[in-house]
Amino acid sequence: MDQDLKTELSKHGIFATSFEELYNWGRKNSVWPLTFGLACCAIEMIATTMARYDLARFGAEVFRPSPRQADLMIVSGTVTKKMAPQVVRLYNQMPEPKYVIAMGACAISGGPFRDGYNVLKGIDRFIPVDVHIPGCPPRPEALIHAFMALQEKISAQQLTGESRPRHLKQELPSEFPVPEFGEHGLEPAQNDEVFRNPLKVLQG
Amino acid sequence: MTQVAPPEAEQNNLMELSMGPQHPSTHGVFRMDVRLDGERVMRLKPVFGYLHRNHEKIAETASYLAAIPYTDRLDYLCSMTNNWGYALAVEKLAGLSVPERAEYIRVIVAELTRLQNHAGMVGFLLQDMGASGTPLMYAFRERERVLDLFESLSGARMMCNYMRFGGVRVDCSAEWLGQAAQLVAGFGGFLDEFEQLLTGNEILMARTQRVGVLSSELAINAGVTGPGLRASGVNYDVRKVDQYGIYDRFPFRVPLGEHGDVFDRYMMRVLEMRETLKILEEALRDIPSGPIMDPKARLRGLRPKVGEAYGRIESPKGELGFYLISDGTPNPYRYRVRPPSLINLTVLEDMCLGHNIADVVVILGSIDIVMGEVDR
Amino acid sequence: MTLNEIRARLQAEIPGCQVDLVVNGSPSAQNSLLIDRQHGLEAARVLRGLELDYCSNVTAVDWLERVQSDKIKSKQVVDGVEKEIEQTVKTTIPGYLEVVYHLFSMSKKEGPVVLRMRTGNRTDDVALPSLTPVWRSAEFQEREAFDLYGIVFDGHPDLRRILMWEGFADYPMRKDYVPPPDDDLETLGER
Amino acid sequence: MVHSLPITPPAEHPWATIVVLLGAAVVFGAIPLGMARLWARFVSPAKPGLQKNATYECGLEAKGDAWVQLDVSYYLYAIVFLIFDVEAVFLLPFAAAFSGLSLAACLAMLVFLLLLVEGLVWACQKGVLTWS
Repeated sequence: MDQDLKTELSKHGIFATSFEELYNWGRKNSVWPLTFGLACCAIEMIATTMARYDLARFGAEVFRPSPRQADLMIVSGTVTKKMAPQVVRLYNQMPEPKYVIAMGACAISGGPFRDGYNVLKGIDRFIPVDVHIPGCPPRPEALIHAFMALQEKISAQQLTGESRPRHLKQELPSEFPVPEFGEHGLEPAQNDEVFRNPLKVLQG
Repeated sequence: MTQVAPPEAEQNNLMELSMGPQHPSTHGVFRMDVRLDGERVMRLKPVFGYLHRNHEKIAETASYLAAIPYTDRLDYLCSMTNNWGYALAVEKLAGLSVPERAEYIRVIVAELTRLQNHAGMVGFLLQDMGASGTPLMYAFRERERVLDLFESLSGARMMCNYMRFGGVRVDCSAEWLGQAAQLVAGFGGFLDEFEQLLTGNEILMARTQRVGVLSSELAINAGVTGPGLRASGVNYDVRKVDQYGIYDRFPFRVPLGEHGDVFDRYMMRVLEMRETLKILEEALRDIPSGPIMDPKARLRGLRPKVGEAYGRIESPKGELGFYLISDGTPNPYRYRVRPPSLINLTVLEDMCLGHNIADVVVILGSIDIVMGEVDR
Repeated sequence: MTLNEIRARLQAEIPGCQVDLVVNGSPSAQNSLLIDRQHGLEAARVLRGLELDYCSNVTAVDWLERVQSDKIKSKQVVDGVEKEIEQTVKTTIPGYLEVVYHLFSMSKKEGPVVLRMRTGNRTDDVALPSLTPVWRSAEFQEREAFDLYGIVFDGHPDLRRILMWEGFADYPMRKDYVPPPDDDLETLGER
Repeated sequence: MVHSLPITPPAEHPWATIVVLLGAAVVFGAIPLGMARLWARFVSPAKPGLQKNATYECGLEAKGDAWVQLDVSYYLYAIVFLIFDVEAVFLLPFAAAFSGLSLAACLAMLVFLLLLVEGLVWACQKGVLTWS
C-alpha cells in the first residue's frame, strides 16, 4: 500500500492502515512518563508540563509516580553514584515496552559536574538510553523535540522480523544488573554490555 | 533454632517505610526513613546525598570566575540570589566595590527571583496538599513571565550566570526596565487572585493550621533561617540585619508569624511577595545610570590576598552564606556554602512527630527545600 | 563586644583555656579566635551565654603540611663588619584539620564571631568536641565535616555519614584525595 | 369465528432488553481484554525477573514487612462504615418507590433509619471515630 494511494484515499475520508501502524500510533501518542525529577532539569520538565509549553499536546502529561504504570523514564538531572542503583532498579521495575530519555548534559555524560567524585558520568553506563537531549538545562522546547524524536522512533518500530524492538524479543533482557556500593565507588563502574564507550568504538 | 528478636521496629508494631529518593512529595531526591504506627509518624530520619554533586570540590579546583556558573546550580530555582551571595563573599574577600547602577540591578533581579521562587513554593505546597495542577499552573504562569525577563537580560531562563564580583555582566535596557515595571504592576493582581482562592479556603486552613508547629527557641537554636524562622515570630532578615547592597534605602516591612505552623509559613511567602513588590517599584523608579562594573575588578586572574571572608545574603530559602579562604592563588583554598535548605531540615523530625504521614508531606513542602542546595 | 573583650572573658571564665587571635588578612577583617580542643565545649557554653545564640556556619578546612619561608633580618658580624643579613628560614608546619564556627546573635543582631578549633594531626588524632549540644544547627554540618574530612566529633548525638553512602571508605574533600579512575574517556588511552 | 387463543402472543420477555444490554456491555468490555491477552501470549513475550517483581519502595530495596498489627481503631472505623454502606443500599429501593408508599411503610423505614443513626451517635460518643 504505497503512500500516495493512502493520501488519496484519506482525502475521501477512507483511512487505510496496517495493524503495525495502528499499534505504534496508539502507543506513541500515550507515552506516560515516570515522575522522576533529579535536579535542575526536573524544574524545566515541570515547566514543560505547565500551561505555556503544555506537554499534554503529545499525550504525555500524565506523570505516573510509580514505575509500574509508567513507560518512559526521563532521567532529568545529575545521576550521582549514590542514586545510580535506585535509577537502575526503577528502570528494571518498569513494564516493557519502556524507553529512556537522558535529559540534560548531566544525564548524558555527567555534564558540568563530570569530575565530581560522586557523579556518574552518564546514565547510559547502566541502562540503554533512547533519546539524548543536550542542554543544561535543555529548554522546554528541546524536551518537546525529544518527545517528537521518541514518537518517530516508536512509529518506526516493526512488530515482526529481525529488527523487532527489544521488548518483543524474548532473549533480550528487560532487567539490568543493579550496581552495588563499593569502598571507593560503584562496583561495577559501568555495565559493559550496555555501555558502548565511544572511544573504544573509535579505536576498536 | 535460636529465636532471634525481631528488630526494634516490629517489637512495638511499627511499620518501617522509606519515603525514598523517587517520591512525588520530596521535591527532588530526598529520602525520609519513617517509622509509622498506623498513619502516625513515630520516628523520621532524613537521608541526604542523592544529589551530592561535589560543588565545593569542583569550585576549589576552578578559578573564582569559573565558580559563578556553578553557583547557579546550587539552588536551581533562584540562580540570581546564589550569584549575589557568592559575589558578595568575593567582594568582601578581595575588597571590591560595586557601582551604584549595578547595586540597583542586583536588587531588582534578586527581588524578581524571590517573587518567582515564592510563587513556585506556594504552587508546590498546594500540589503537596493534593490540589494537583491548578495552583501550580497559576504559579508557573507568573514564573514564566519572570523567566522571560531573566532570559532577555542574561540569556538563560534558569541558569543566568549574570553577576560578577564587582558588578553585573550585562546592562539592562530601558525597555527591559519597562517590561519589569509592567510585570510588577500586574503581579499584585495575581496575588489578590491567589489569596482570594487560597487563603480563605477551609481545606487549606484545616490542613495547615496547627500542623508542624516550630517554637521560636528551637528555630533559633537549630539555625532555621528565612520565612520558616520569621513564621515562628523571630524578626531576623539578613536584608535588615546586614543591610548588604542598598537594602537600607528601601522601606520594606518584615512579616512575622505567631504560631510557626505551616499556615504561617505559607502566609510569610505571600506577604513577602507583597513587600518585594514595594521594593521593586521603588528600585525600578529611581535606578540611576552609570557603569555596571567596578573598573578595578580583575575577573579573569583574580588573586585575592591570603585571608578569608564569610558573606551572606537573604536568599528566598533563608540565609545563604559563602565562606572563602584564599591562599593568594587564582583558585580558592576552601570554598564553603552555607545551605539554608539543609539546615532548615534539622527540625523536620521535631515538626513531624505525632502527625499523620499526609501532614509530613505538607510540612516538608512548607520548608521549601531544593536538593541542589541541600546536597551541594 | 569586640573580639578582645570576648577573649578576655573566655580566659577569665575558663581557667587554663588557651585562646589566641587569628588575624584575617583579607579586607573583610573578620578575625577569629583559636580555642584549644580541651576547652572547646566550655568556651562554647560561655559564648552561648554572651547572647551568641545562632551558629550560622560550621566549616571544616584541611591544612596540608606546608613549608613557610619567612625572611628574618639578623645582625651578624661578618669578617669584622656588622651587617644585616636576611635569612630565609624554612619552617615546616605540620598539617592539621580545622573547624571554623561562625556565630551570630539573633537577639542583638551582631556580626560574626569566628571560632576555630584544630586537631592534632591529619591521620590518627582527629577528634574535636562537638558543639551540637550547644547549637543544634551544627548537627548536620558537623556530620558533613565528619563525612567529607574525617573529623571525629565527640559528643555528637548521631555521627554518621550524611552525603556519601555508609560503606564509603575515603574522606573525599581532603586535599590529597584521589578519586577512583572511573572508566573515563580521557584516561582510557593510558590505562 | 376463529377463537383467538386465550393467551396473547408473548411480547418480548420484559427482561429481554436488560439481558441484551448486559450482554453487549460484557462483550464490549471483554474485547480489549481478550485482544490484550492474545497479544501478550502470541507476540510480546513476558519477561518476569527478580528485580522486576520485587516490591517497589521508591527505588530502594523494600525492607521490613508491611504485615504489621495496626491500631484497633482502624478496624472499628471500617465496621462503622460498613454498617452505613449497607444501610445506603437499603435506602436505594426505598427512595425509588418513595412516592407510592403508604404511611406505615414510611414509618417502618424511619424506625430502621433511626435505629442506625442512634448506633452512630453512640459510636461517636464512645470516641470510636476520633483517636488522638
